[in-house]
Amino acid sequence: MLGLSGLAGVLLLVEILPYTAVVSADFLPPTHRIAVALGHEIADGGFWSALCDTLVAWAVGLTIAVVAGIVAGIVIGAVPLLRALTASTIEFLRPIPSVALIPLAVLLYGTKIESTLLLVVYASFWQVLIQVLYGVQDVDPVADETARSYGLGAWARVRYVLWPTALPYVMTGVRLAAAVALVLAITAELVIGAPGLGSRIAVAQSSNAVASMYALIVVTGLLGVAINLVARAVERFALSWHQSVRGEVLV
Amino acid sequence: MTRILARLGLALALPAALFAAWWLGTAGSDNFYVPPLRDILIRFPEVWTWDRLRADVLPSLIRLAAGYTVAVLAGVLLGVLVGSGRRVRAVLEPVLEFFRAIPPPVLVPVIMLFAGIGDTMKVVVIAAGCVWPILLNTVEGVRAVDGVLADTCRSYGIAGPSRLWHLVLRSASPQIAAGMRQALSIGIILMVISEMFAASNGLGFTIVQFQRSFAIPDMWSGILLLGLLGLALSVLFRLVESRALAWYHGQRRAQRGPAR
Amino acid sequence: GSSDAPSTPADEGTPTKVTVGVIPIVDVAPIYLGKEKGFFSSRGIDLTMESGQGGAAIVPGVLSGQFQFGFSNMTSLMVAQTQNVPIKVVVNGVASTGKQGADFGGVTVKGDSPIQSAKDLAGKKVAVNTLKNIGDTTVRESVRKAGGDPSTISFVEIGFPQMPAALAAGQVDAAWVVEPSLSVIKAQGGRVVAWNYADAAPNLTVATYFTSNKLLQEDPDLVKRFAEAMNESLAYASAHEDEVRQVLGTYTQIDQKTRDAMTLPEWPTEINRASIETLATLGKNDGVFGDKTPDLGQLLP
Amino acid sequence: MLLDVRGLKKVYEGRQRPVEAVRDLTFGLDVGDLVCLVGPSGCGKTTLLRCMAGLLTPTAGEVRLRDRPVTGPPPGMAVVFQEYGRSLFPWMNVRDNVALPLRNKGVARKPRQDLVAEALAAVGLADAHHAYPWQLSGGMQQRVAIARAVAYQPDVLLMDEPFAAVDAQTRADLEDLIRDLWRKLGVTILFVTHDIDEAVYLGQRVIILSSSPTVVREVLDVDLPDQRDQLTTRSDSRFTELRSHVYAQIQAAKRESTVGSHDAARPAGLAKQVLQ
Amino acid sequence: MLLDVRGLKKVYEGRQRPVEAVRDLTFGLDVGDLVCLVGPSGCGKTTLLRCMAGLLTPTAGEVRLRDRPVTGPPPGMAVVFQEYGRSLFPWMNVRDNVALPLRNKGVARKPRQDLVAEALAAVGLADAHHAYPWQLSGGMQQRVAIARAVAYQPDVLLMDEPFAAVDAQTRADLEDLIRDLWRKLGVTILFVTHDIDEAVYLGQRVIILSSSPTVVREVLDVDLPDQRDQLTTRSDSRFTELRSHVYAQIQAAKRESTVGSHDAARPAGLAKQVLQ
Ligand SMILES: Nc1ncnc2c1ncn2[C@@H]1O[C@H](COP(=O)(O)OP(=O)(O)OP(=O)(O)O)[C@@H](O)[C@H]1O
Ligand SMILES: Nc1ncnc2c1ncn2[C@@H]1O[C@H](COP(=O)(O)OP(=O)(O)OP(=O)(O)O)[C@@H](O)[C@H]1O
Ligand SMILES: O=[N+]([O-])[O-]
Ligand SMILES: [Mg+2]
Ligand SMILES: [Mg+2]
Repeated sequence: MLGLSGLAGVLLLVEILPYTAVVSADFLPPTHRIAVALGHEIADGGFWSALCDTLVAWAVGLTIAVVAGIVAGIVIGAVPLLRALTASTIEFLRPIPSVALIPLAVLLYGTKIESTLLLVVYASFWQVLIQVLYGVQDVDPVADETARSYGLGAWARVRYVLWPTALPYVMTGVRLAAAVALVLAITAELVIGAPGLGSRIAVAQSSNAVASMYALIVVTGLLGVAINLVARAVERFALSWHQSVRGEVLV
Repeated sequence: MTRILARLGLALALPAALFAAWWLGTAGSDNFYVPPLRDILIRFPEVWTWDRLRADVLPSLIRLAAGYTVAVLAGVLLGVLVGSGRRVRAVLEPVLEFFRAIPPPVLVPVIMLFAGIGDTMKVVVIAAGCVWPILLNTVEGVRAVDGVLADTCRSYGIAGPSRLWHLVLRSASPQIAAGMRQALSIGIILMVISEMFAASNGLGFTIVQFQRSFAIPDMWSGILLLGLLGLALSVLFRLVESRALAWYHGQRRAQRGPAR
Repeated sequence: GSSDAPSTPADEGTPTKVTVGVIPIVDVAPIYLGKEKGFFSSRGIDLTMESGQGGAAIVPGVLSGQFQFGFSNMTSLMVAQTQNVPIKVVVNGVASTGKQGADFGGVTVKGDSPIQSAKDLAGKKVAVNTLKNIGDTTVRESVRKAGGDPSTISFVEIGFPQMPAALAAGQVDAAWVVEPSLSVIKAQGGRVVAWNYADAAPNLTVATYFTSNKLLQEDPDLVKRFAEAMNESLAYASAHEDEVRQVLGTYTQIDQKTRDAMTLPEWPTEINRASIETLATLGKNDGVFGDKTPDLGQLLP
Repeated sequence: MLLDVRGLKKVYEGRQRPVEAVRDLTFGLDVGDLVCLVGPSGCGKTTLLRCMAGLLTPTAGEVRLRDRPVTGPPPGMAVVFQEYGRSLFPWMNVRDNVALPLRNKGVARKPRQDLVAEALAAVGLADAHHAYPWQLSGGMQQRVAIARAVAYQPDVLLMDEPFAAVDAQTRADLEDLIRDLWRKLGVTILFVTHDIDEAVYLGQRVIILSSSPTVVREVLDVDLPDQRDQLTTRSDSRFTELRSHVYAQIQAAKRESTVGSHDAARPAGLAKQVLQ
Repeated sequence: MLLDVRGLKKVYEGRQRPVEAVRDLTFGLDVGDLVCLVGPSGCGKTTLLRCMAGLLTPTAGEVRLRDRPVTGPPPGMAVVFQEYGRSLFPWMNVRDNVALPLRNKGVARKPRQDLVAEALAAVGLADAHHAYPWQLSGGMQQRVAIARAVAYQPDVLLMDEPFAAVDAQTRADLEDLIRDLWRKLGVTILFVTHDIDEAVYLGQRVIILSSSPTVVREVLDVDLPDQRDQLTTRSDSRFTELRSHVYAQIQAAKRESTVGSHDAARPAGLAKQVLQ
């Protein structure tokens, strides 16, 4: 409920801004006009299929990235040799923007969903990987030693010590990756023209349909809010033992 | 001495192997967009001359530094705010999540409305993208402050800025560092993206120009440079981090058993 | 060739699937209209349009065979040619009306701007959608012809959709725009101070459809059928302005009012070779092709 | 009455069933009191201390300090936590850990340095100034936490099993340090311990708590002379009497609560199982 | 000889000067030994234990188990850590914490459940199965760690001040539990404690360490009958003799190392400072 008040504040601001000298209503329409445009979008079947396309690309890409990122992160993080071996490569590949890979993606897959997926996976994989690497490093030595002294093998230590410790980091990584995946899904559609919300935004932009464009931006933002709600709910369940969640009850 | 050499060897082994694979894999390539690595490496020194570096890479780096700094300050500040109270988080989080989900290419035109088309816009774009991992990690780090330590501070009347500095920030610092590390690479990415709009110089601008003018080996040499830049910045970052978080790494190392 | 008698589909019954990479703007209205009218299906072509944002997405798509054909402006195609990209122009795309005062693109300023003519653009900040491309070379030509010094202009890159806002906010002194942004600026009280396409050459061929050399060799018949269908579409579009304004509503979100008010480009079936040569010279002088010269014999059909 | 605990009740609301840690506690501390608190493990001593320190809100009842209800940590009160390891800042060396509360209190540089040095010397850590907490043994960490509380010069000092991790000799030294401090400075001290000898040796009074759900089982006045000494006091026959009394009380407290729970099942059962 | 410590030396290499925690330790444990280890706080007991558990590599010397050098944690050995709070997994409830090593060892479901239940009952936590470690008092946490070690049925059991946080009565019960286990199962036990009475009551032998730099000061045979009992054994005059001897040794050990360091400066100095 409180959360809505924050968003309501933004809506109010956008409603008022166009009436001030800061920005013209031609370029940032007031909230009510965006709402009308949003209404038109919602009534349009094309919008829903675009939304579907985007969500499919997002979900598939995110799943691949998260699974790959967690597995790679734990393997690399738990084996010091691997860590030393891959560190420089990771740092080299990480800052290469997905957008620079667009010609490559189009070359391989054209405007098919695979193009979008390539970009989505590439960008969000690193978010998860880096977080997992930091999480693995955060294992409490006393806890780890306890496990080792009780003869827990590598796999059991990953399962019972490393994974729970890294979980808060992983959750942050997934939340970062979820947003980046959405960003890249839409960007890819926007630039490559694969069907989805992104290409719809592109059309609205090049048609100077300003209110529609903002309506679509609002949809993207709301998707982000929804994704975060889900992530928080998962976290409350999975991390109920963690200081960050249990601390909440006391404060 | 031998230890340093061994570490260097380890650091270089995989890149060397990958470059070898790239070299062999593309040696006979006639694909226009995937030129032989040989061609790319030949172009590299021709493209990235000192003049080019000064005219295009330096301005990019300055914008990156500015945007990153803003992001760190804003991310930590907001993160502490959002992380320290359930109420504040409830109000601010949806708003932040809303803006986080908007792709930079869509956001840039909106930012241009307010920040113009100059360097300010690019710095804002970089900051607006980098801030998220810092923010999220700070929030989580702040939430995870040890309860006993927090009680210790309370009972000794350590509050306000003193508590913020001595307890909250220090205890969250390993996680903040994780966020800053993430943000560094994202910053480079956004440096490129921001220069796709209303730019007339910069590394990203140059790479996009190469792409548009079908100078594909040149474009690849630019991507290579981006990677090298990321590598250099991360080495720098690690140096700083290992000093700032000496206590943390010391603690971990001190209690670790024999190398596994 | 373009005005031969219609040839029959190679295979009766099984239409060839053809994907064309286009930019969803006014310029490509004929292909949408032609598809609607069945000009492609009657030649055994099952046509799909994919919309990308400019050359970064379309050229690699055509080269890799993901798209059979693509739509691009001539300067970009000439740049590609100088870099030995294996592509070839197939059929005309869109052309300037060549009319001062009634073209689909021009250099605009704010209503109260001191800039009155192309000559005044010298020393000013002018927005174009892409640097080192058709926009800045033709704007320079306008200024040159009006007696100004084009070398003093500083061009900045801003997307067409953002230009009205940038101009209104004074972020740039002038903006070269095409429809529908042109109509938006006019509606806000902006003025056009130069008609750069018309200034550059009479009836300038702005953009064309192209294909890869590979496809041209492997399936020349398909290329021929596509060109024929395209030409029929171009001709139909030129003759049916109302239907063009109508079809715009199907693949863009340009509102009805703007659609009715805006100036449409020309869609001749002939490629104006002379105008392209002019464009090549302009580009060469402005260093768009580096130290190379486009070989139009290689590029044009 | 300096500190007044009235009808204190604390129930932890968990995900599962709520846990009633403390049922009903009423007692008071006068200015300059040195009271020891003993009770079975898990009976709520730490809970009580946290309520008194204003770190935990009681479910019912209240804590009053100088006749004002305690709602947050009051100034001039220092706490030594049972979890000493977690109460030191791992990012500060020993000296800074001890100095931080003083700096925060506004003590000037020079006296602060002296206080820190004195306090560390008093707990036998004169040469550990520059070590980080994680470079210290458990007992050393605990002594750093004690030094921090001592250097803070509090009016009220709450200590939760502060000597649990130190050896017998150090423990004796620290006990004497606490009594010295108390006698010379008139600090009011509440001291939780499991060591019955320690409780009797240190305290003016010993409060014995029952098993959970916790109430005050007995408040015992320690009628030993104020001038105490490890050798003579501990061999005093009154001392032995008192400690036997406390021991019996705790045993009784435990027995009451665990009718047939573990004591019956314990060794034989486990050994049987383990032998299979 | 089951466990053999030979010329063990451990130097912690810090950023600052290196710390020589243990200088030269040599002693052995036979199968079925119950040895107690006492020594001043910070003398290196925990360090020694970690080396014996294969968790720390010695700087010099070696630890051998059944004549094979220990390089990593050997199977069949259980350790109760001094930092009990951090050695429990906060993401598992009490039952799972105790069950995990058993599950890992491949103990089937039913006997595992029984073992866990028995062990928890034995330490008096029969009704805390579903609580998380952070919902328990310090003493309860420590008992969970003990239950985990006991349920594991190890051949060798290393315990680092395992009863530091529990009350006197529980402590006595746990002491008897350990002796029971030892006598019935023949587990080899090394037990670190600060409580001298406890060391004498529990051990067959007591190893007394010197202050840092640490060497073995004395190995004392406890010639009390094997059948011990809290009441009779502790009132035995031989018991009193032995404990006095150990106490004197530790005092001497401490005195030697701290010539003029803190003992001289201590109470008067601090009180003076504090009084200003
Ligand atoms: N955060 C919590 N959530 C739920 N129950 C708790 C919590 N903290 C303590 N308890 C319960 O409250 C009771 C009292 O705990 P407390 O720590 O006060 O005991 P204690 O007397 O200090 O014991 P010890 O001597 O072992 O330290 C215990 O049964 C414990 O399980
Ligand atoms: N990680 C470390 N880095 C540097 N020095 C250390 C480290 N761990 C322990 N020490 C030092 O080694 C010495 C022995 O420590 P250890 O923990 O073994 O003592 P202990 O006998 O267990 O003491 P206690 O009875 O207080 O637990 C101490 O002086 C301590 O400061
Ligand atoms: O990789 N990205 O372009 O975010
Ligand atoms: Mg307690
Ligand atoms: Mg120890």
